[in-house]
Amino acid sequence: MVQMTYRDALRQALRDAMTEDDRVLVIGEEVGRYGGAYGVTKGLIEEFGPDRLLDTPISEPAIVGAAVGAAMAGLKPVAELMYVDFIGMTMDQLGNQAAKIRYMFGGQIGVPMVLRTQGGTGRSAGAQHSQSLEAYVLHTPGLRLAMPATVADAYHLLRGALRQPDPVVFIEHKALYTLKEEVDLSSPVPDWGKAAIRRRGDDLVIVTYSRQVHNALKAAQDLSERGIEATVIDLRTLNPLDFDTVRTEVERVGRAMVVSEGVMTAGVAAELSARIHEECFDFLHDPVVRVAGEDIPISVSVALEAASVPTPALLRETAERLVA
Amino acid sequence: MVQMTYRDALRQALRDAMTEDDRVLVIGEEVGRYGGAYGVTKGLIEEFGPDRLLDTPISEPAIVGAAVGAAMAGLKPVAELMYVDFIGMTMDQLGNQAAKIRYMFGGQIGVPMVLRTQGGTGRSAGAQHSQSLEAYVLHTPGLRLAMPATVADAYHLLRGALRQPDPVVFIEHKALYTLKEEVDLSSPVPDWGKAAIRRRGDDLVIVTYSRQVHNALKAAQDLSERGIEATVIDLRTLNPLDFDTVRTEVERVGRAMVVSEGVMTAGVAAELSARIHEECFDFLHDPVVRVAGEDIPISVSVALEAASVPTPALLRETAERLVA
Amino acid sequence: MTQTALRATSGPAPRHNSDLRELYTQMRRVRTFEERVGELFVRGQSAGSMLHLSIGEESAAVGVCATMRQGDTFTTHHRGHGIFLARGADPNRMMAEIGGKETGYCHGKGGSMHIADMGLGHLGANAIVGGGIPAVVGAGLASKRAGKGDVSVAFFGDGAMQQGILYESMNMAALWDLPVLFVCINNQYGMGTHIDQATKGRELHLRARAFGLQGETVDGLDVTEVREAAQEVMDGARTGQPGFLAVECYRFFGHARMDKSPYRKDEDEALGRQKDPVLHARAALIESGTEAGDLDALDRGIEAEMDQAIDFAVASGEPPLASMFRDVYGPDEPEPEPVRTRIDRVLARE
Amino acid sequence: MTQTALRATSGPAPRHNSDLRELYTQMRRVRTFEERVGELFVRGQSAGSMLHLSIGEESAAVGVCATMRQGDTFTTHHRGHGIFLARGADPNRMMAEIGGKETGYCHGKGGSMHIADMGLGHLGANAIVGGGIPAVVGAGLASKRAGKGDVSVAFFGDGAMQQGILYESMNMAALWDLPVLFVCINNQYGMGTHIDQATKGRELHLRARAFGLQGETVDGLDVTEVREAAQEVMDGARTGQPGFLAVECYRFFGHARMDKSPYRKDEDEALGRQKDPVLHARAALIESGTEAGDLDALDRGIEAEMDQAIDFAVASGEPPLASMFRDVYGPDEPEPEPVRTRIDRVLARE
Ligand SMILES: Cc1ncc(C[n+]2csc(CCOP(=O)(O)OP(=O)(O)O)c2C)c(N)n1
Ligand SMILES: Cc1ncc(C[n+]2csc(CCOP(=O)(O)OP(=O)(O)O)c2C)c(N)n1
Ligand SMILES: [Mg+2]
Ligand SMILES: [Mg+2]
Repeated sequence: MVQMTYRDALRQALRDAMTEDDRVLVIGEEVGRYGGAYGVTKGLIEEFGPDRLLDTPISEPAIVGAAVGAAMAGLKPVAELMYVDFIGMTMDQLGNQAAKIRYMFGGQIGVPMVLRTQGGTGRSAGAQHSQSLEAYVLHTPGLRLAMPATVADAYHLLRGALRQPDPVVFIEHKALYTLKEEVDLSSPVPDWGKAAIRRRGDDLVIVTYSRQVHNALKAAQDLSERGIEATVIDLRTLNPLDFDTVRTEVERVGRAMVVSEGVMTAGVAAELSARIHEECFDFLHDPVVRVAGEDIPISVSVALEAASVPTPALLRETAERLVA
Repeated sequence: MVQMTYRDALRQALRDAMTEDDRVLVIGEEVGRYGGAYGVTKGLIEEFGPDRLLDTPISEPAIVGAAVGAAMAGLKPVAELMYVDFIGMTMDQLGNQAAKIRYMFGGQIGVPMVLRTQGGTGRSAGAQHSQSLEAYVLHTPGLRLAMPATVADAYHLLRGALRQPDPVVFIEHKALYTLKEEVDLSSPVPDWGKAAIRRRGDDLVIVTYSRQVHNALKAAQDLSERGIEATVIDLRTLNPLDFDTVRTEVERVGRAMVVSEGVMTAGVAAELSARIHEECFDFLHDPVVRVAGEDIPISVSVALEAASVPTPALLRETAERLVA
Repeated sequence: MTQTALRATSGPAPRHNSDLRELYTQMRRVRTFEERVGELFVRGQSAGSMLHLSIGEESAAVGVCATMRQGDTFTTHHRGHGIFLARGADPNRMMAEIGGKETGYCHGKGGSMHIADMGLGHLGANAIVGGGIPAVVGAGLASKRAGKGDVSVAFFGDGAMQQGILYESMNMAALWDLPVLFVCINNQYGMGTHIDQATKGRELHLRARAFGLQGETVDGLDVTEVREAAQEVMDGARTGQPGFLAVECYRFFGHARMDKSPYRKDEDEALGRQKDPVLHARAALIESGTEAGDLDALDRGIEAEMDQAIDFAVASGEPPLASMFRDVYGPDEPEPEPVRTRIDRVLARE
Repeated sequence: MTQTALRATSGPAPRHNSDLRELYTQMRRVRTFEERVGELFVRGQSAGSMLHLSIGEESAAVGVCATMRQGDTFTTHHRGHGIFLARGADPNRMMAEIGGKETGYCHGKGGSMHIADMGLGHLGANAIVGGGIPAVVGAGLASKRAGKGDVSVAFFGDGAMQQGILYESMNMAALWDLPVLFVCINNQYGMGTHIDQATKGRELHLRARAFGLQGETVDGLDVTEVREAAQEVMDGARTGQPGFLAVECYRFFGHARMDKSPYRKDEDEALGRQKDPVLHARAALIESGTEAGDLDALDRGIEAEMDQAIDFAVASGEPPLASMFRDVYGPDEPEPEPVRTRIDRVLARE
């Protein structure tokens, strides 16, 4: 068991993957000498050299496109997009190329690349540096999507992503980099594609992922003090989506709340809500409640930013009312 | 009353808007001399000249970006994206610029532009020319979204889009251009932002938009012959979304099916399904069924393409089973 | 015959007759393939409303591919039949793919605009203008690491000179000294737009040079000249000096099948078509002693080859419906659940 | 004082002393503003972890803005305080915006990276590298139509030279003969990456020329030289010949507040900081007869102005929570429904 931060676990995953397989290379803006805008790749260039950590020009579309070509040519690129907010520049290379190449070409070849990026609020970085855009990815067949909430998952999901035959968008949360937890990196965590039940209770199920797992756990703690026991499911990967775990828990408990930091309309929470209603309808005492980001851009103002996404308090209140 | 095609109605809307307001200009690939890849702007360059119909280089990001700047500078640009499949190249200019400028700048200025494009299957144009990507737009606060199904709406929604203070993504359907209907372009249609009830029945509500309205109406016809009467709601605009009409009908009838040509996961159908379940839960006899595009890319093969999206037959069968 | 391109090495281009004959043969194969492909439509066998013929551009495909060798990789734009053929593709499987048939290169999923063959280093045609360009940067990275001197070539049209991703890619290739070649087949048009209506700086190679690449432009009339110019930039690329080559030619027909090019004058079109690399090579062969009858026989052989390809495509079946869910993800991954299955689960309540 | 830039006309730049003094004043205002802005952090009043100082680049902002006139529009990159100030911005409202306060230019929603003022033609700063560039093409279209000779200027860093959208935009501007100017403030770095590690073709203006623009590079040490070079391309732009100007300078401090530039050597940094346009102008003023004490007084006046701006920002309040839903859409449109309202509706069952 070691104490480790989310950031360090990500770095360790890269380090271990690069050590085991010399086809793995990291490519992105400031990933080398600078060590990554959030410090994830710090020191790796000293260990692995500039041929394995490629500092790129500021050319997001071509970074993703180059990773696609590198993957097709037999390398295992980990491309980095400094902020998920920049994904809009790359959606053609991601959605029309990376996601469709295996299919369009009749299964001849895949694109085993990882696109590491980070999103979310928490640093009052403004409208173009604080978004949660995972829904674009989830809506694009062919792209896998992983969003770690814990330190162990930062490590294991990134290792898992690097074992996939298909492109994985791997979205970290900027507010989690300094999260420190006791972990045993060699000990088993749920497999790639399996959700984790972070807490079990009989009154309602909270389904979420990434930073909102922590908000949900905080809310669950408060709820518990008020006599309400929540199950908290951390989806870990959104594609593949482990709906079996969700179904089992919701059918057992009969009430669910889905939580996402992304804007509510047509977001991940909508998919989860639709799916739970569809498949667990007869078990539901109440409609599934969505708690998600407001349908607005994020402000730079600290106060407005904080109010734009679900807070533990909002989760607690909502859960309380739902169960009442 | 005139017989008119969807294509001609769109052209008429542009013509009328350009005649009324000389700030309106059309900007895009092949919109001038060529008359548009699908012929929508044919002849307009002769009427309005090359300063009002700007043939651009093949530079989608800059086309959208230029439209943003033109709108801020007081023009009313109608930018054209030849296929909605190319929206991935422009999502930064659309989502980070057009959608957020009013907000980020504290309401100083808006971006009254229209991005006309077309999507959907029907011409075996392959994986990169057949998509329905409206969910990306719907998930982006600040962007309005209109998707006409009828000839009258092709006209009126485009006129309406040009009256908006905010950026509107206007998605036509490639399989509808030759649709011919009797219309009176001067007669009132539902206002911008209001859904239309295209058919009324007491057994279930089908909520849809764009080409699937026609599939739904075909299915409803067949259902009627089997004694099942469906209400068909054509949303017309997805943002704003007229949920009041949906709610009223679903609460009246108690059963709903939502239909979208876009891929199912995290798509428009998910949003509609979540919302109906949430807000009409106590009125529902059964869960809302989503019928949507398969979670796969579109093949060029005629047979596979057709099977990748909802057909009238699938709608009918599903409705029958739902009501049974 | 299709192996010639693969065997071509990077030595200087000999200008003797048998060499030109081979280039002519390859160009004629492309020309005939393209002339025949329309028949798929006539016979109601073509999937895809979008079919882009490279007639008039054969020297670009054949001249550049003649400098490529096994191990090299490439991507093409939507008008890529000729390039793929010149690189050694099987016309049968190409024709079948264009017809959306199971026996095609991509089992009927890709079609004309999304054809690929990893065996021949074809990393894929693309229906996104400029979409295939950055992949050669990644493939070039892989080649550079492997150190075998393999080059990755991006083929694209003049239209892609207007896409920003080209410049990002050229910048990366130059920065990293990658074995990469950018080939712009400048057929003067992007759909109905003449290049003069789309770009002001007409010396396209100067753009590449400004990014630090070796940049050249060559007239596409004479295939041997194209090959020579290609050889020069290819030699540079093999040694880590990325290059750019613009081949000036003319798009003989409309943009796609339905386009009758009303936007250009008949006279201009006639003039443009005078720049015919196939006829030019033929004339040169005859001038240097080849019998016309000999070439006629060669041409007829090629016609037979392409007719057979049509027959092959027509005789092939549609892909099975179940294949629809295949190859979205890797072979050991579960297939996406069909919508019907999901509906079944929703409706299967008791 | 802030009106000077607006009054500047497009005549030749007189090199006499009072003129230089004005340029110095503007540069000093920028310098002092940037030196002061950090205090907002110290006082816990700055919203935004991202604050990019333009110290060392004052000649670019002031030299170019001196050639702009009322009616001109512009966009900037994330390092745009200096440009906006040089164009006439009110330091109070700027400082308040950087602090995320209600009294700021954007009511605290935008912050340092998203500041704008339509009154001064500022179409917006941008946190997306290259994101604000194409807007000047559209604004240029509008200007060209209006026919008043107004120019739209895109300011950006050397990093944006790596973004494809710049080349798309330059191509359009050239093609359409737009009154547009592209100004690259080359401070040698994009975050921790030196330009030599990001680009091979270092003569950036050659790229612009290859697209058909008038392209120049000028050293940023001497603000009058910058202004002269800017005047030349600006004159071209006013008459429909789009231009490009690279201003060579040095980023004195880290990329953003927390960056201590460990990726560059202290010696190099010291060397780079010798290229100080403010000190250079000051020395020139003194050399040509201005008393140092006179300039000291001027500087102190500016310090007072900026201190007051800090006080203004600190004294200003946060935007009210309800403003969160404002201005997502036009003023007559309904505001987006808060998540809480939606939850209320879901839970309000009986
Ligand atoms: C990103 C994108 N924009 C637009 C199109 C529509 N389109 C298809 S081909 C074409 C013209 C391309 O011209 P060029 O690159 O010169 O190739 P050519 O057709 O002349 O071979 C256009 C605009 C597209 N497929 N992709
Ligand atoms: C599209 C995009 N990519 C990356 C970033 C992260 N980023 C912010 S500033 C910057 C460096 C920009 O360098 P330059 O354009 O030279 O401007 P400077 O900071 O030197 O003024 C980077 C990479 C961003 N904001 N936007
Ligand atoms: Mg062309
Ligand atoms: Mg810089």
